[in-house]
This record gives sequence, C-alpha cells and structure tokens, in this order.
Amino acid sequence: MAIEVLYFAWVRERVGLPRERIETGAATIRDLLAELALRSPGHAAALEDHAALRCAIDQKLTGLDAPLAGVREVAIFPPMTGG
Amino acid sequence: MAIEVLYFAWVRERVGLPRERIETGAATIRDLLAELALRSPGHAAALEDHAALRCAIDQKLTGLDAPLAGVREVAIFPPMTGG
Amino acid sequence: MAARVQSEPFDPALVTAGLGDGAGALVTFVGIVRDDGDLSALEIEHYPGMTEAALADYGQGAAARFGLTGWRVVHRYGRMAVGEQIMMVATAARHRRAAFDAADYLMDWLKSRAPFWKREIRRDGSAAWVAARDEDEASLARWQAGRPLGPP
Amino acid sequence: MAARVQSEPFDPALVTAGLGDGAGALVTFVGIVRDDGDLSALEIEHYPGMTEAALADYGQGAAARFGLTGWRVVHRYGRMAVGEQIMMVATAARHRRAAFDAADYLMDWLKSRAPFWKREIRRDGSAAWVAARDEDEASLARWQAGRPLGPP
Repeated sequence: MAIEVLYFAWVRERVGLPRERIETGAATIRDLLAELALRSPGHAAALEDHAALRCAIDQKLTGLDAPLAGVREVAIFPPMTGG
Repeated sequence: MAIEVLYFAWVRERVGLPRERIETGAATIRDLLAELALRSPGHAAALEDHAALRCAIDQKLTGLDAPLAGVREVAIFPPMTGG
Repeated sequence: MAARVQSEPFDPALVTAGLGDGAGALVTFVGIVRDDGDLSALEIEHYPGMTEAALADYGQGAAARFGLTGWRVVHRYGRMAVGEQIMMVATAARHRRAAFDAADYLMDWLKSRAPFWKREIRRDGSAAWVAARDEDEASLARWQAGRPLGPP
Repeated sequence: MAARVQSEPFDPALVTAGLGDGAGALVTFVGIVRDDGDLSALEIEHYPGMTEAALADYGQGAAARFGLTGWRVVHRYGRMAVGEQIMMVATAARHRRAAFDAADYLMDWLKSRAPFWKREIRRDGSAAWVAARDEDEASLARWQAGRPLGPP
C-alpha cells in the first residue's frame, strides 16, 4: 500500500525530507520504522531509537505498535514541546 | 482606655452603626463583645454568636482571645466573602 | 502599586501591562458577577485602610512563596451588575506551575481573608449577605500543610 | 472557532472577548518567550491539519470534564523573539476551581500532546531543539488517575 510519511523537528532534519510517499507492506509503525531506516544513513540516524520517537496515524497520536492497514498518512516526530 | 470599634456587613446593620468610640477595660475582644452586647438589643443580636464573628485589631486579622492592651481600633464583622 | 481597591471598573489589559516582562508564564483570574437566574447585582463592602494592606500583604506573600517575577491584584467595591468584573489577580513567573499555583493561592486568600463582604440584590429588590462557604475555607487550608501561613 | 493556530501575534483581550458571558470565573494562561540569558528567539514547527484538530479536541475534552461555559486556545508557530507571546489558553466556568483546573489541564495537554516542536536560537546563532521534560509528563499524568484520557 502507498502511505504518505511526514517527519517533524529533528526527525525531519536527520531524514533530510519533510515528507515522502512510500510503498510498504509493514504491519505496524514499528515495522515501518525498520523499513524506512534502510533508506539512507539519515533515515537510520533519525529512526533508530524508537524510545525517542512519537507518531500519529491519520493525524491522531498513537503508539508504535498501532496497525497500518488502511492508513493514508503516518507522521514520525520527537516528543512534542508545545505550550 | 478609648477604643474605636468598627462594624461591617450584617454586624453593622444589626448594631445600627458603622463605628463607635467606647471606653472599656476589657482584656480581650471576647470580653469586649460581652460588654458591647449590653449596649442595645441591636448590639446583642449582632454580637451574641461569637462563632459567627471575625475580628481585626489595628487592621490585622486576629482571634477573639487576642489581648486589647494598647489597641486603638477594633473591627467586628462576619466571615469575609471577597474574590 | 501592585494591589488596588477601587469602585470603578478595570481593564484587564491595563492591569497586566508589562507584567510578562522577564517571565515565561502569566496567569490571570477574573471574577465576574454570575447570572444565577434572579440576581440583579452585587454590593461589596470593604474595610478601607485594612483592605489595601491585606491585599499587598497576601500578594507579597505569594510572590515570596512561589518566586513570582510580578503580581497584581485589583478588587472592586460598591455595586456591580450581573456580568461586570469584580476583581482580578495576575501572577507572572518563569514557569507555569508557579504562576498557576500563586494565582490559585491568592484567590483562596482573597475569598476568605480579605475584608470584603458581598450582598446579593435580587431582581425583586430583596437583598441578602452572602454566607462564607466551608469549601472556601477548605481550599485555603490546602496551602497550610507543612507551615503556618499568615494570621490565625 | 475556539482553537486557533497562527504565525501572527495575538491580543489576549480579543481572544477572551465575550468569554466571560454567563460565567463567574475566567482564567487565562499566556506563555511568553523567556529571557534565559542568551536566548534570542524561539522557532516553533507544527503539524498543519493535525494541530488544529488536536487543540479543538483537547479544548472540548476540558470543557466536558470541567463543565466550562467557554474556552479558547491560540498557539503560534514560526519565529518569536524573547518577550513575545507564544500561546494562550482561556477557560470560563461558573466557579473558580473548574476554570483553574481546566486551564492547568489544557496546558499539560498542550505541552506534551499537541504537535508543536520548539527550537531555541541563541544569540551566537546556534540552535537546538528543546527536549521534552519528564516533569511535563508527570504533570499530565496527574489528570489520568481514575480514568484513561485521550490517546495513548
């Protein structure tokens, strides 16, 4: 399936892209992160430490083990620092 | 000694005066209340229930058993309802 | 002057002017005459002289306890119609916890220990003094754990 | 619209306009870029689309939980110099406890669960992403006792 993947803050900077469209068969976000990490050294540096990452599926916060079936947009980012 | 006594809110209304200057030998505010209660039925109605009263000596909140020696101004009033 | 007692209305923007300078967090509380169905107005009596001193005292106490970078208190007296602003507390601090706690603490002091008395005027013209509420005393007592605070 | 995300500055008086109607208590929190010695500016990145939805969601959650009569959230993104206002929360309720708690609760959600990321720009031109703080997570966790709240 095709998924739009968005990156924010230092994840975006390390990956070197704000977003990319990918084809994947990954079952969960955790699986997707492992796939994405193989794309470039920047991806690997951004995505290797899962504990430092947060994510959203179709613009809703979720955990890394959330299933990806039917998903259009996944965002990967550091812990939020609003307020 | 001469003391200025001030009344506020329903204490003022029941006493019928906002303030009065009195001569007293009362040792504490509690003693003073007993003396004042003899002045009129309005004073009695205002001052009989000590648990419903709060007071200040020289514009500082204090308890009813505070000593009166050297005091210039005593205020008697219901529990405060600011804010 | 960080504490003011006045009969006139106040503008919150003027009360907080400059208060955020050097701060990271600014909290304000505004009390409003609440429409409870048949209330027409509030009349607030106070103790001139003592009121100003008490507000300054409680504000300085909050500033010391919570490490505020600034604070303001304005409290009105006299008659206020439903919907009018009664009073305002503003607290500024480097971090939000201190600003929130100081505003909350100051409100508890003002509710139960500042010399103001409210009278409710109903639409039918009847009037009654507002009774102090046990829950306001309980709210104030939250801050006293561990050390005595202010007057008895 | 009770939640706004914008790059421009905001005027707290306009944000709270009309919010006190029917309420007895109005609490506001304003976050300001704090002068910590060598900070020049903050840059805030956000997740367009999700941000607006998240702020509306958290505001509606607070309104339901605390019985608010009204609420507003404004959060800026982009570059802000020291002293500028970053964001604001305003909560209105019949009683002060609900207004204070709702503002405090909303701030905890915004700090840790709204999709904003801050970068500090120092006077020497260096820049660094602000790390999330454990104490912000702990502050948010205070509200979760008793029942689960929102997303994991």
